[in-house]
Amino acid sequence: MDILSLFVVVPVITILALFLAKGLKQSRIVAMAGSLVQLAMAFHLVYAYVKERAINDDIMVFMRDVVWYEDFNIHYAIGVDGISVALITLTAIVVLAGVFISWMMEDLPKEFFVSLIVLATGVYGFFISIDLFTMFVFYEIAVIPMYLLIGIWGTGPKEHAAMKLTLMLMGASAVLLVGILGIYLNSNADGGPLTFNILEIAQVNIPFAAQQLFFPLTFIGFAVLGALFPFHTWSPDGHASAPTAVSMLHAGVLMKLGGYGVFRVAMFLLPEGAMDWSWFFIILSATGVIYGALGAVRQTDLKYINAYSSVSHLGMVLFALLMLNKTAWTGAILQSLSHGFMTALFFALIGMIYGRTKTRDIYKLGGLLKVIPFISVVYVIAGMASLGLPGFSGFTAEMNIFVGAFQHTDMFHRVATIVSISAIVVTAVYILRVIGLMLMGPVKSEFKDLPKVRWYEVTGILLLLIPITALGVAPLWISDLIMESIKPFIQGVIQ
Amino acid sequence: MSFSSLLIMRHEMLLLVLILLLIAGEIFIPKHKKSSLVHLAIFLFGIHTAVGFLPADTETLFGGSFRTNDMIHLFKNILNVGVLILLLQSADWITDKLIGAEKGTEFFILLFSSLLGMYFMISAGDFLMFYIGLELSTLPVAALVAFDAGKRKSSEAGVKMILSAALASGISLFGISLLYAATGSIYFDVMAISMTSSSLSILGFVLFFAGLGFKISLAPFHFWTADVYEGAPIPVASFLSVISKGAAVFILLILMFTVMRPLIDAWQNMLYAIAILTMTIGNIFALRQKNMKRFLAYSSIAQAGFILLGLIAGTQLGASSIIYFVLIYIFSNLAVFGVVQAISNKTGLEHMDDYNGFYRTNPMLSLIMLLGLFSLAGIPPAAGFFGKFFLYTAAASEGYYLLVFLAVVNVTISLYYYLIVLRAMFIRTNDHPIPYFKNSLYMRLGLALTVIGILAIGMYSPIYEYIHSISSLLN
Amino acid sequence: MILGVSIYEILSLTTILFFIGIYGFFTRKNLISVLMSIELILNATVINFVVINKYMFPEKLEGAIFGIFIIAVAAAETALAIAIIINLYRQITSVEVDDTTTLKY
Amino acid sequence: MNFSYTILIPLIPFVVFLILGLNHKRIKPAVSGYIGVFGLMASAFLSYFTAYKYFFTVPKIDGIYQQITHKTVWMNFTDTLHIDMGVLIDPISIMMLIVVTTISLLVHIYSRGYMKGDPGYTKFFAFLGLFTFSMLGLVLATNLFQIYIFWELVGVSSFLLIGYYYTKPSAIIAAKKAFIVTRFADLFFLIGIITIGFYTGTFDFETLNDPTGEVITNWASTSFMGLSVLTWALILIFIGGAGKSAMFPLHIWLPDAMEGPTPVSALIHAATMVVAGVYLVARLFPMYYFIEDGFALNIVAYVGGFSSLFAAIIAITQKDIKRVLAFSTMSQIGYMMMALGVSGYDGHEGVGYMASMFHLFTHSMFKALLFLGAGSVIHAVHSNMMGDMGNLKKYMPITNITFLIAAFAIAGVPPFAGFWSKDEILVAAFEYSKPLYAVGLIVAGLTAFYMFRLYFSIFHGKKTAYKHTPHEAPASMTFPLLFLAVMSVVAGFIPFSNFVTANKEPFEAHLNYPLAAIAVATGLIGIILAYVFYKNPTEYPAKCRKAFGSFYKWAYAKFYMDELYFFVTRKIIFNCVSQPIAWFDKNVIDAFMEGIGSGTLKASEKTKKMQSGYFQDYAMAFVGGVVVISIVLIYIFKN
Repeated sequence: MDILSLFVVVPVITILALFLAKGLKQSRIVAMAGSLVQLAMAFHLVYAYVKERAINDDIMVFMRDVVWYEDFNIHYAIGVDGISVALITLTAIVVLAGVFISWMMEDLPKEFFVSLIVLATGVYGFFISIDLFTMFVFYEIAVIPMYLLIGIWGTGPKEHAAMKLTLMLMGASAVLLVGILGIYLNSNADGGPLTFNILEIAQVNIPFAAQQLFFPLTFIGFAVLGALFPFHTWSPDGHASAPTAVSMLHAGVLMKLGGYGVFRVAMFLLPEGAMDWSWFFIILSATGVIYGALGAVRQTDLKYINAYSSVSHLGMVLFALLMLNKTAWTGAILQSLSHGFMTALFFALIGMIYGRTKTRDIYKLGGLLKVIPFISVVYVIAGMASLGLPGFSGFTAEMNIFVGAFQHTDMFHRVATIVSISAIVVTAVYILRVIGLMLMGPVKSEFKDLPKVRWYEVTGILLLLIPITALGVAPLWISDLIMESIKPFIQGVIQ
Repeated sequence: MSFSSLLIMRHEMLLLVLILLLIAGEIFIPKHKKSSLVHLAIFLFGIHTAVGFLPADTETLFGGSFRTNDMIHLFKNILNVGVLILLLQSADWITDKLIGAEKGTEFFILLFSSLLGMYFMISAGDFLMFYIGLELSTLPVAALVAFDAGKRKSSEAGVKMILSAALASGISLFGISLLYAATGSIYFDVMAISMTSSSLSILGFVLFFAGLGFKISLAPFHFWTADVYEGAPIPVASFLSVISKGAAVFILLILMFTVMRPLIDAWQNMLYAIAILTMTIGNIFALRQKNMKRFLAYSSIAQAGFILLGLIAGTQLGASSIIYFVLIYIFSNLAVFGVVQAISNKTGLEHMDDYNGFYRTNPMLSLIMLLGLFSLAGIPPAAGFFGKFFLYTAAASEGYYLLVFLAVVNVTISLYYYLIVLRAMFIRTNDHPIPYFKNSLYMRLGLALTVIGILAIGMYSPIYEYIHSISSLLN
Repeated sequence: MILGVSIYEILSLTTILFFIGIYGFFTRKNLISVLMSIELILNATVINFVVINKYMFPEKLEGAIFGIFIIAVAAAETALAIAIIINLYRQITSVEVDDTTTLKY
Repeated sequence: MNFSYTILIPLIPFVVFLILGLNHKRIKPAVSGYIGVFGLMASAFLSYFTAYKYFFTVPKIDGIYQQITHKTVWMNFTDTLHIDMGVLIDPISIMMLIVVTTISLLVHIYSRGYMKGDPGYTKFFAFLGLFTFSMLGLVLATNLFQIYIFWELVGVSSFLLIGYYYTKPSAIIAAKKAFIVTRFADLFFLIGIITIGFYTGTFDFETLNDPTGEVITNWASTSFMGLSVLTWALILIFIGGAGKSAMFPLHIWLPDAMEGPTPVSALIHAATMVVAGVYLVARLFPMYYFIEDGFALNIVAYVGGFSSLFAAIIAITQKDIKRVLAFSTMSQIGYMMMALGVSGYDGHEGVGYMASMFHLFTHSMFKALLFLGAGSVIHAVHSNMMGDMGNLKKYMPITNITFLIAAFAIAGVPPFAGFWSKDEILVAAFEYSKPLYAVGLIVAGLTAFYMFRLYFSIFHGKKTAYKHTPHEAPASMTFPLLFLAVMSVVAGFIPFSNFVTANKEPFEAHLNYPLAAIAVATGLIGIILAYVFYKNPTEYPAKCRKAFGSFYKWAYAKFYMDELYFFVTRKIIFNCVSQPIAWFDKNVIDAFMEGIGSGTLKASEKTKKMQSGYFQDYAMAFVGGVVVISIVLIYIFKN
């Protein structure tokens, strides 16, 4: 068994083991063990990847190719580069943190963890796939558990939110499907066989007309998951209703599939289409960046604030991807990672606050710094990371994006870039608004005695906080790792 | 007629023997032991199914009226497996409801006769055989629909079914007569050669197609479906939606790809419209259904629309993906019908709201339902995803991107109502949920087979590859 | 082959017959009458087959045989339909179309 | 010469921050105070050592001080563009090191007394450590991006310290305001940095500032709207600096920032952080000076001059002692900016630059002293308002004396430190432009007046009855006062032009006696007026107030700048942009998406009637379908 397939096999084993487990105690132990193994594997993968990269010059390493459906030339083809390795590690960390945060999941614990790990399986599979079909399969596997996760364990108008989220995402994947089919059916443009293999398609010169037609489909299909304006409305409602760990996983990991897919499929395979359409999507994504930030300013529900903030931050990812250069792309991937950790941390904290105070309305909360100092301090740190404070991951990502975006000298790109950059001020406004209203201020009488933070919560928080800081303090290693992997892709675009 | 020609008609002969044995059983088995008849029937049919998988030759009989090859053989096997699962799932219902009313054997005989009709229909080499097979497959089902003799709904459904079916077959026959006029023959082989794209043959074709469209329940020939499903006993509705529809799709596939091939320009345009109409109407109507049977009726209408995607392509890829899809559809739909039936048998409840909180009392059944619905909705890793994907590929490879797009939009709509069922089972809670119940061995076996089918058909690619290789026999 | 009568006239007749059947199917309020309309349709078809066979392709008897089979099957069909209608009648003591509309929407 | 150990200067406070921050519940207050103080002592010692080593042991090349850098790549943007982390040793960075470590050390010592008994004692020291670290990192930065990084960190530590009393609503608002306003300015700074990076291919100060280098000789290569892009970039960077240094119109956060504990105000909002903008311009001085013949530098000069006048006028009217000091700070920084703006480059022409740095140095000493003195007073009186004070000289002799020394220093009375530096600034301004000189002179007079107004109202004036009898502060607080008082006297005698000059080449500065006499006279007039007005309670202030009427009211209301900002942010951005967006999102975009769903459901209900239950209707659909399809196929498609 190759190391990559293990990322699918281990979760599946965990799921099977979970079916045997009884009650909360066993389920969470099993889930934790499974996720720990995943995390260990992720770290090992990083190590192995770096070692392999030193001697291997291919675009992807650890490749494995098993024919699945011969008639369609569908393969179970896997392989990773620096980007997928980084995102896999992100996933492993967030999943483990999610398990810890859900340590006290009383209602149907087994099912909860099963759904959570099904989701994780899909995400892992998506990141390791280099076959479009396999990728799409994993994509759907990752998306669909959200329905049950939000529906069963959510709060508020959960049924509606779950339905809306699922339908919008599946609607997007419908669009995506057409795009993928279009790519597939044009993959013989140079006379070769039809293929789903990304690396092989990248060698093919897909006719311009086809690129023009299928790029927007593929882009939108993926980008809806990345909360592209104006298709982002599932995200606030969905996140507001979702249970903590689900919000974490969804915003932290699942939404990354969007950017990753755009990068790996839409941009890589349809570079001419990307260039042809980039102006349009730049408008959308730049709007999303500033719109999400401004939208967050007037929200009162913590989760809504964070959801709109995600719209803004992920808009930045798409924006960066559309800049079609190495620096911006590195920034996009870094932003994906950074946002993944950050927003997961946010949702974890929001979950803890909500669990203690039973409200997420920032006007009802106040003075939490005094009562639950640990959570509040981490919230401040997360907030600072979110507004791009140096020393945290957000900064390195955003700087790459801005510097990259600035490489375009024409007026249109300049304006879009400056609009996006200006979001960092708005971000500061809404982050500080939350901090000021919720954490600072006099302690409210109803929140005098809130339970202290527990060990599993601390573990979950630290799991997320450490990478945020590490990425922010010492970005060189990871950014070079990513940049190295981007090179073959950017060459495709330049050609 | 030599012995070897009997072997060629192996399926038909065995099934006939089976029917006769059951008649004998009806006569000789004493009244208080009649329930053993169920075991006997299922056992015998199991053997029949197993024997069906033995390899067969490519032959024709009766001067070309009857023909068989590996593909037709496969069709029959697929139908057999479906019927077997259906029988396993309905065993309880038959034992409880029918044996007591001394109607058990009749049920089997009617069911098997209908299946026999389908065999002939699929194997038909001319329109006469086709027509006889069609009628033989339809009429017993009409009787079965009205089988709940004490229930008004059942009788009403029966009336609607038989009258609509009669009209459909009448129109279809009129069409066949026109085709006969246009080509001078009723033999498929001859017609395929002499068929031209004249107005007469197009008119004949459309009239004829309506008859099969009725069986597959394509819009606008679908209206009977929901009423009949609702009124019919669940096993019969299940049979209608799965086996009957499957058989009709198979023969339609054969006819379209061989006899009607010269009219391809005409029917591609027609199917384009019908596919969209069928999917959309099925979905739109399904959205508001609360009765499970009625809900599944519309769902099955929508599913039929997808089948047309492969048909439109008109390629081998299209053919193989249709066969594959029907196979998956049979398993998926049987899984869903099986659960509905299990619940209905124990509690008599068929309303969606009664399912609220079902997961918390009966997790296994709910999970099977989930799997079945996901397969119908086309969510991986359930097989339905693969079936649909290949259909899309088939259509898209002929350039029907817009159609594929509309189809996937429809899938999203369909996902909504499938999720509604899951919402009831998993998300909603109920003060008085359906209590936990244990299913009989037959039921469990029937459901287990569907689960295995749903999971294996998609993930295990040799099944598709076999179908693909065999579908070349069409041309 | 009937002297002085061309195939067009007969086909016109059968077509009219066919549509009378259709019309009857649409408009009759009694289930039995509806059944009778179907018979008209089938009869039109049978005549079609026979006439086409006789006028156009007289060398083989395919159409005529088809016609015979249709007659036979139609009988079976009618019998079954009557049986089901009677079954319904036993429950609601009516054979009116208006009484068969409880299943809808 | 190896100066890489200087990295320890910022790192020691950072370690202190980590130790105290991570263990703030476990470490006892007494211990944490010592950890902070000793950490800073080590840093300060290293700074002094570095200064000695640099100025006296490193040989000059052609009479020019060398620039020494040690750096390592922190992050790559492109093959050529990258962020480095490292230390840059040159005269101004050394001067700043001394300022920052000295003041920070004194504030640490002072805080041990001032913050005694505060529940967040350890946390406070942790924050101080964080701030010192960031400020030192900023000072030592080798490139624009590094400076930006620490710039932001400084901002956030300022935010944390202003919001130190986080249960107090006014402190929260002040902290938020400080952060957001400076961040708004930083936005321009960032764009400026990126512009420079893009057009010059480097962020590195060494390359950028080389007067013979590619960047400066080739500035005209790309232009945008009539100006060189580099000029634009420099203007943008100056906006960033103006934000941090509270230049008009980005000054509004500074007075509110006084909500923080007084030692913080002394350290951050008087002596170190607020001069970062000045430091930034000084750091890029060759660029400012050479590119487009100093176009951007002119802007610096005029903004500086205007701000200093503007702030001085407001300072006269304020009643809160810390606000008076805050506006005074703003005014003095404006002075420094103006000095930079009017400076030349070579030799004696660069006197403005030298004066600016000199003033930065002396100002940090006496302004810190003023703040710490004010802190001591506030500590004793438990109020910030002048009205609650009076005649404190009786109770607080040391504070009184030191405060007086500082007041003399800032008023420019010889031989106190302020005199020397201010004089040089006026000389530079005089040579550059007479109106600016006039502004400088007026400000000098106003400064003397408001400072002594402050002094007299606090330490003299009416005999106030105090609830608790005020008493002199403990030794930990008076020691820094005394130390700074000494510095305020002697700092002026440092031959600054031997160390810090625009082109790093020492020159001899001479006192310009006529100008000095005029300046001193102006200062003395201010002092005398203040004496007359405020030594004892008199009618004059009220009369003056009446005489100036609405102008006084405007000045007292800080010219309604806060209200203007408030209007723009709350009324326009919140209500006219953000609120509509929230509405738009909910009622247009989301409603559209929801509408697709509910529309489909509605369609489902509407079409219900199609399934009427009459099988004859079904048959009609059936036959109708057949007919339509036939017609369409035969007549439309069959061709």
